[in-house]
Amino acid sequence: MSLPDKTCAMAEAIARIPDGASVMLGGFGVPGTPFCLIEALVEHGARDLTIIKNDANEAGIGVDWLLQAGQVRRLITSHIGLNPRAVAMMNDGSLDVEFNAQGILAERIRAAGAGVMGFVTNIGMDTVLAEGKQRVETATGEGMFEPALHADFALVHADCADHFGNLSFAASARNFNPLIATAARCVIAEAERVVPLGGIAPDDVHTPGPFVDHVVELPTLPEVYGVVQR
Amino acid sequence: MSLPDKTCAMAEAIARIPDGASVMLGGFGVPGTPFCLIEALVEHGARDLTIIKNDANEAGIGVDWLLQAGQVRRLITSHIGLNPRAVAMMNDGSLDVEFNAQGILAERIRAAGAGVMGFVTNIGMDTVLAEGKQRVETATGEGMFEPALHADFALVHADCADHFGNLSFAASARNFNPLIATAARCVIAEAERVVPLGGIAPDDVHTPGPFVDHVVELPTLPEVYGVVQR
Amino acid sequence: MSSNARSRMLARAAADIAPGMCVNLGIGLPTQVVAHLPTGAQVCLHSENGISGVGPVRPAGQEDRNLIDAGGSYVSTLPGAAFFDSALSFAIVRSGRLDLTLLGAFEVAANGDLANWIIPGRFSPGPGGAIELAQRARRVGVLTAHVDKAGNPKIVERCTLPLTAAGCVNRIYSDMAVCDVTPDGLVLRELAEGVRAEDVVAATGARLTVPDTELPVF
Amino acid sequence: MSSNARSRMLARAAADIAPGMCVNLGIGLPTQVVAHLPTGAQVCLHSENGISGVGPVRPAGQEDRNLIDAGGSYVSTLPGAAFFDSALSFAIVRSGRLDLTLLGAFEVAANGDLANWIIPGRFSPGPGGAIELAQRARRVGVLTAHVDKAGNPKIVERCTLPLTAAGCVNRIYSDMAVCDVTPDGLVLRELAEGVRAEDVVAATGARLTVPDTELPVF
Repeated sequence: MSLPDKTCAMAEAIARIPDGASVMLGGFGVPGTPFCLIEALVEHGARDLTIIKNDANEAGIGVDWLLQAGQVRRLITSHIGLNPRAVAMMNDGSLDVEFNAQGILAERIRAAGAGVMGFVTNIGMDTVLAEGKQRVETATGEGMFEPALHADFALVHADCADHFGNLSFAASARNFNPLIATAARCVIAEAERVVPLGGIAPDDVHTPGPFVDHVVELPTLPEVYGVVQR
Repeated sequence: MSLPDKTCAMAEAIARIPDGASVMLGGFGVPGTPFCLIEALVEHGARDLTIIKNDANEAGIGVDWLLQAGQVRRLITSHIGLNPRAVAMMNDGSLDVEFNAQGILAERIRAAGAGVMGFVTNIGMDTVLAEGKQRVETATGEGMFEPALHADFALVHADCADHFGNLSFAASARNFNPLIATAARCVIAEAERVVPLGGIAPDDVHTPGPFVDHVVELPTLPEVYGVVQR
Repeated sequence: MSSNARSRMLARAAADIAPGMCVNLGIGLPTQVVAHLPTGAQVCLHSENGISGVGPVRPAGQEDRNLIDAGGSYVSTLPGAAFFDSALSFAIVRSGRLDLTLLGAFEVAANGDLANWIIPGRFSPGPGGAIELAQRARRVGVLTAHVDKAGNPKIVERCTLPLTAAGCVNRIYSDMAVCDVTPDGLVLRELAEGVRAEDVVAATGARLTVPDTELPVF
Repeated sequence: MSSNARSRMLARAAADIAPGMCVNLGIGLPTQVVAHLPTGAQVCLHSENGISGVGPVRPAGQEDRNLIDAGGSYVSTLPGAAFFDSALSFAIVRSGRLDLTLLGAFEVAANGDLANWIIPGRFSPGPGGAIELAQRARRVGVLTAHVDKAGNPKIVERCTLPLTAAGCVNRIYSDMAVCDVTPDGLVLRELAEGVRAEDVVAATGARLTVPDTELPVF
């Protein structure tokens, strides 16, 4: 027995994404954002996308490329304060933005990956985000049903991947990446390093290979992955 | 700044467990079962306990010590087939056993650790386990509400711990340990090795220190932790 | 079941494990399918106690005390294996990342219902991972003797025992035959060597469609 | 707010961080509390993007491109730090493992209501982690200028802006005073140097109880 090889060319993997698809993106700010996969998605040109990501990056990078190219119809997120274009598009109605409390966004994505329908919580019950949510009465009080958040595709940035799709992440670049890697029908991971099978110790794997469909090795890392100069 | 030291003597940590407490135990079979903490709990003698553990171990080890000592009133579990005493006590009514599908048990414990009230799933909807469970109608179909499963204490077996309570687990000894470590009011971890702060690389921590209250270093490992000879 | 018949049944089930699959093999007969996979088979075995990339059982003396599969066997791991907690392990199961599971059965019904975890009053060790495997693997195969030790059919019109999951079974591998659960009921697909279609029909407690064509033999 | 008043407010908030605590410092003023902790303080700083054991911000040129806190600062980590995903990070928050969070405010009310994430029509960047921090940390402190730039009270009887969480605030640290939210309403606890109780009462948009005793000065 041996484990299957899932390495793949980037353009080939991204070409699977059709118009109208929902696409989850890893990253919290710069760390963990799959910039090269996003760039490939801009080149590929799929439109009418629903993007699911913690934030909208900053002006001129990442999600902003997709917004600028007019490929995004809807953004499910927790914070877009650092991207003026996203805020402006939300305000002028050209972008449909759904806000979630950050941990609720994480938990809804994880719920999809865990194969449950959703969860019940009272987080945000006192806020405008509670409007329209289904109430559930439980033995420990009233909560709101938060439905699992699935996607058609997840674009993941990993520090290291092996050929089977086991992934590990570096420092705070982990963030939403292991969660989205469980929650999409098709999971595409870009990795700064691709190592042979066994190159990641089994105890140190952050995302197990069974969740991952395609592994793409990154070329020399473009500058956008570097330290942000403010 | 530096991180607090949580190392503690075993008897002192276990002495906190009162009669009537609910106690989660790690382990799937032998690997990951906190045998020394369980032994200390037998010596301590707290009674009328609710034990939450994937399985009841085998005759003569682990959970069986607590059953034999008459300390357990209720067992919340997924499989007890390898412990004839547990089966006999269930059948004669001296032990109240609640069965959960294994992944639902894991998920209910995790839900407690995640600070949500519970989750909705259709797992087991066709089975006798569905009886009496609250139904929830969702946009993706009907499910059952599975309430978060909390405990007063969690007894965890780790391969390695640092003084702050960061934990790592070995191979399949991980199983329920990282989950129960999030779900109890007081988390006591025994570790085969206790290392100084920084002894576990931040990327390789399986259970972050903020979840853990007490760290206990194990003496030379008793034979019960070894390979089971059948 | 003769050891020869068992061996052919196991080999037949192994033949349905396609390259690239992620598979969970239930305790008992299903675990033995491993031995019948071709050398170098590209397959990822999952064990619900938290392993992907399970390898063969280790010989005595070479066990790792921390490394068992869900059946308690001291297994090895393949290069590229991963360990994870029980919540993530069942995330793999419930979110549909298992291409196939092979399970044992007390009873399996013509509508795909499976009963394999409780015999009321006699055997109730708890469900373990069976319910989620049966309900959520993309494909569920059952390995079972065609009749029980008393000669009674294990493949029935309706299960009498409490279910593990309803309508979950796709294919049944027995010592006599391969049968598929279809919208039109059970269909005989293949015959074990030396077994005739009418033998299978007689040993089956449910209506079994026998196609008009010649059936492959395994 | 003078830089001196800000500095004393930050130091006062820092003094409430007890040894052994696990603390989340919100973006803005709260993050600056770190500089006022005593050397060797035994405290675990949590950042909601997946870090426990956050250390001081790194100097330019020594940043790790993969290591920022939730506010985007390139931070260091203490020995014993851990990295984890966003779900586990908020598990720490929601399950009550944070002893304290310090947050900023647009408005904070006498009943402990906090508004700090949206000004309808003017500012709506999204809630980020604020709702869960405010709702679930065991203790919530607010750091805020006592009045806004136009001189209007930020501490009010009832919030006019949409809430982050209701009844969540325990203590308010301002450039003028420390006030506690109690079942009997707001109570003045301490005064900033050179500030009189009547100044605080006048600058507060809610009923403020002034104890009969001499108040500590910070």
